Amino acid sequence: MDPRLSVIGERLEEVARIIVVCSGKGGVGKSLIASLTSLLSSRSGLRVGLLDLDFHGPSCHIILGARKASPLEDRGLVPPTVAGVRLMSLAFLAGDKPIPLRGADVTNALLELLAITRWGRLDLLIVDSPPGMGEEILDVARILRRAEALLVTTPSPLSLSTVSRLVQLLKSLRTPIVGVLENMRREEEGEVAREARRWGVRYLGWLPYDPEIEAAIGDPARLLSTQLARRLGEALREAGILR
Amino acid sequence: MDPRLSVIGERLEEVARIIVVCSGKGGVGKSLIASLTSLLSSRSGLRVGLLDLDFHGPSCHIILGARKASPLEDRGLVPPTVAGVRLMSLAFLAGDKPIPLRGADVTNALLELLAITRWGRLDLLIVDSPPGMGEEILDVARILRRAEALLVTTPSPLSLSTVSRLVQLLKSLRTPIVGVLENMRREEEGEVAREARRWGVRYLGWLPYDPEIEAAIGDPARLLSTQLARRLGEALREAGILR
Amino acid sequence: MHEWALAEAIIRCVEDATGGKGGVEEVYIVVGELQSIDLEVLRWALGELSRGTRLEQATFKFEVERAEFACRNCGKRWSLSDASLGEEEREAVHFVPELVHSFVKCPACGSPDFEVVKGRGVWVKYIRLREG
Amino acid sequence: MHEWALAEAIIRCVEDATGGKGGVEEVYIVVGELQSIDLEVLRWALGELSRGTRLEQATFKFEVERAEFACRNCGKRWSLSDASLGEEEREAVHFVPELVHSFVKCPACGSPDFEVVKGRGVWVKYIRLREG
Ligand SMILES: Nc1ncnc2c1ncn2[C@@H]1O[C@H](COP(=O)(O)OP(=O)(O)O)[C@@H](O)[C@H]1O
Ligand SMILES: Nc1ncnc2c1ncn2[C@@H]1O[C@H](COP(=O)(O)OP(=O)(O)O)[C@@H](O)[C@H]1O
Ligand SMILES: [Mg+2]
Ligand SMILES: [Mg+2]
Ligand SMILES: [Mg+2]
Ligand SMILES: [Mg+2]
Ligand code: NI
Ligand code: NI
Ligand SMILES: [Zn+2]
Ligand SMILES: [Zn+2]
Repeated sequence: MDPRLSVIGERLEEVARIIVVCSGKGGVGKSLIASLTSLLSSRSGLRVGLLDLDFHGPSCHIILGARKASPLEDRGLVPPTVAGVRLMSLAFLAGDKPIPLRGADVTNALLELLAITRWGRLDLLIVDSPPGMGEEILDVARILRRAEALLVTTPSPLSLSTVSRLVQLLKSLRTPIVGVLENMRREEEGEVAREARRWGVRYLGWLPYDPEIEAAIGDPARLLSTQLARRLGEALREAGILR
Repeated sequence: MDPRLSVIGERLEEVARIIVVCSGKGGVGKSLIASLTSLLSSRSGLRVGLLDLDFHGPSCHIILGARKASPLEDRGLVPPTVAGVRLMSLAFLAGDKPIPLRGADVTNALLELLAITRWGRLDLLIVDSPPGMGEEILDVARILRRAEALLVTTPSPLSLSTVSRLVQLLKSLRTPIVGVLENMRREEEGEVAREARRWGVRYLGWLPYDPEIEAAIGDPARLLSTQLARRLGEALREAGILR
Repeated sequence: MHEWALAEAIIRCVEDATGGKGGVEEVYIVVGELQSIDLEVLRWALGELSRGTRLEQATFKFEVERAEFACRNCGKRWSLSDASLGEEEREAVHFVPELVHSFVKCPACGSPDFEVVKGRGVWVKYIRLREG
Repeated sequence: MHEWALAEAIIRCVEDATGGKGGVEEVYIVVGELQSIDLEVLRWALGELSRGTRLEQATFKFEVERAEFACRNCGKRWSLSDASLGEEEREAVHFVPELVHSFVKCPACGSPDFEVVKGRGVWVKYIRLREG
């Protein structure tokens, strides 16, 4: 018997809400939005955790400027607090080395992390997910049954095509979808709102392409002061994720 | 015994060169560059194939405007020819449905495709890869031992961090690296050339962010007439991929 | 009929596995139900492709393994007869059995996250060489 | 010592598996070498956490399973003693055994694409209930 499965529920007992930022598509801003959402939540007084499940390309520790942080071993692993956010990432353990895991290894690493991480009391746990519809998505749906999906897309048909597949998948997995955020919009108009209606998913609004973001990466205070953060905050309040 | 492994070499016997477009990071332009490289190769007189291994988010059929194409069953599967490119994609078989494969399924689907696809004589087979460092990368290195990697990154530290992991991985897998392309550069200067030197990887130059690309997706002739295609052609000639 | 391509794979596989060790008497092939292989076509292709090889005199025996699925979400087990595939879907799964995850869902909970426990594709179970 | 967290998992697992069925006599635990668990710490934590539960009187037996690797690239098999991990690396693998793929490479071909055939992590092999 695998003892890890029995303890995961207990580890998340005091976590009020779990939101998985996902898309299926890569490079649409999942990690940036997951990280910014955590920062905004913390600033608005919520106790917030951020779990980076992009094992092959962990980014949240870079965005939050926490390359040097590391978890504390105390009756499990206690995530370091970075700018008010309790952050857990395999990057803390693997450093800059590649983490070449096959699917079955991804499942194992996920189970292990969930079994040993002590989040404590959280109002919100944000989960950043990798692109694709493999183990990370299927296992999160299977193991974290309470998790809700926050979708991210760009206006590109390449992104919409993949997000549309993910919406169908999440429906068959019975994972509730909070809504879809349109990111990096540059044009006046886009198809995303219309597509969202077609999918039966709530359109949460759009975020501009913000040329100041890259320079703010690694600096939480500066990230919070960008136009993007302001716009995201509005959308998250509208979506009922922030108050 | 798995009969598929025995026939894959034969299926690729008349393929002169195999190039895998990869990054580890999503959304950096792998699919666009893989598709444009195929188009440019075909226009310059090469017999070229394009294999879309992003099973969860297939894009090449959309970029090439081949949503309606399908392979022909003739002693195997013969890829449809789209704008001079022999294209194989699971999207031809799954349509717009999600393709939620776990890692072991990805390996199986890859083996099956390689065992039954009849590419015929090709000067160049371009393989478009998904983000991540899971089955698709590990199996391509294991099964297509001749494959060479063409890396794509954006100037963002989020992309560089992941590509740097992939470079280490490819070295340990002994997959030769043709070089790295910097895509979607907007600023005057970037770190990519310097990073490439640190990795010991050839810097193949940079491609601009081209605001006309999105509107050209699905239209090969228009794609070929973009500034991006012109710039990519130069870089590929410089890299010895095109003459 | 891409059965031809599968037959080529089987022939190469038997040749690889038996090295230069003389004639092949029997090849036992397990065929997963999921791939809905046309056994007559496969037999014919194996015959054609065997000509002039060490498999020329070989008998090809087939065993069709029933497909069986197990849901990772709820534990339910079921078989292919419970699933109904349209013609195009069956054709897609015929080429790449993993595409069953695009078309079939757990009859109990609706999840596409199930394991194909048995009956996936083509497998060479054993090869018997000619005596002497 | 995150052994405490693993002990909690073992206790919950035994409780889940045995339902309300009375006292537990013995719990047999397989511990993968890869995770380099401190058995004394684990035993102590199991003792502490058993107090007042149906495991209070249980004996905990441990079996350490040697780690064994098989390269997917070249087929080579090897064991952990052939690999040398630095202290930080060992600590990382202690928490998440899969991270062995970041630090260990096949001694024959250098590939990190190998299978952990045995000796990965913690496993409850069997539970014996008290008679009566
Ligand atoms: N609204 C935005 N404006 C400008 N750049 C953005 C925006 N959203 C994301 N980016 C940038 O786009 C790239 C991809 O974002 P990332 O969060 O890594 O995506 P994902 O996690 O979906 O792969 C990063 O370089 C990020 O800094
Ligand atoms: N040089 C470029 N200029 C403008 N848009 C680009 C450029 N390269 C890629 N894109 C766009 O960026 C997005 C990601 O590209 P894509 O090829 O799908 O990346 P990947 O395959 O790496 O995930 C797509 O919407 C694509 O059209
Ligand atoms: Mg990300
Ligand atoms: Mg792509
Ligand atoms: Mg047919
Ligand atoms: Mg320790
Ligand atoms: Ni056929
Ligand atoms: Ni410990
Ligand atoms: Zn089910
Ligand atoms: Zn090896």
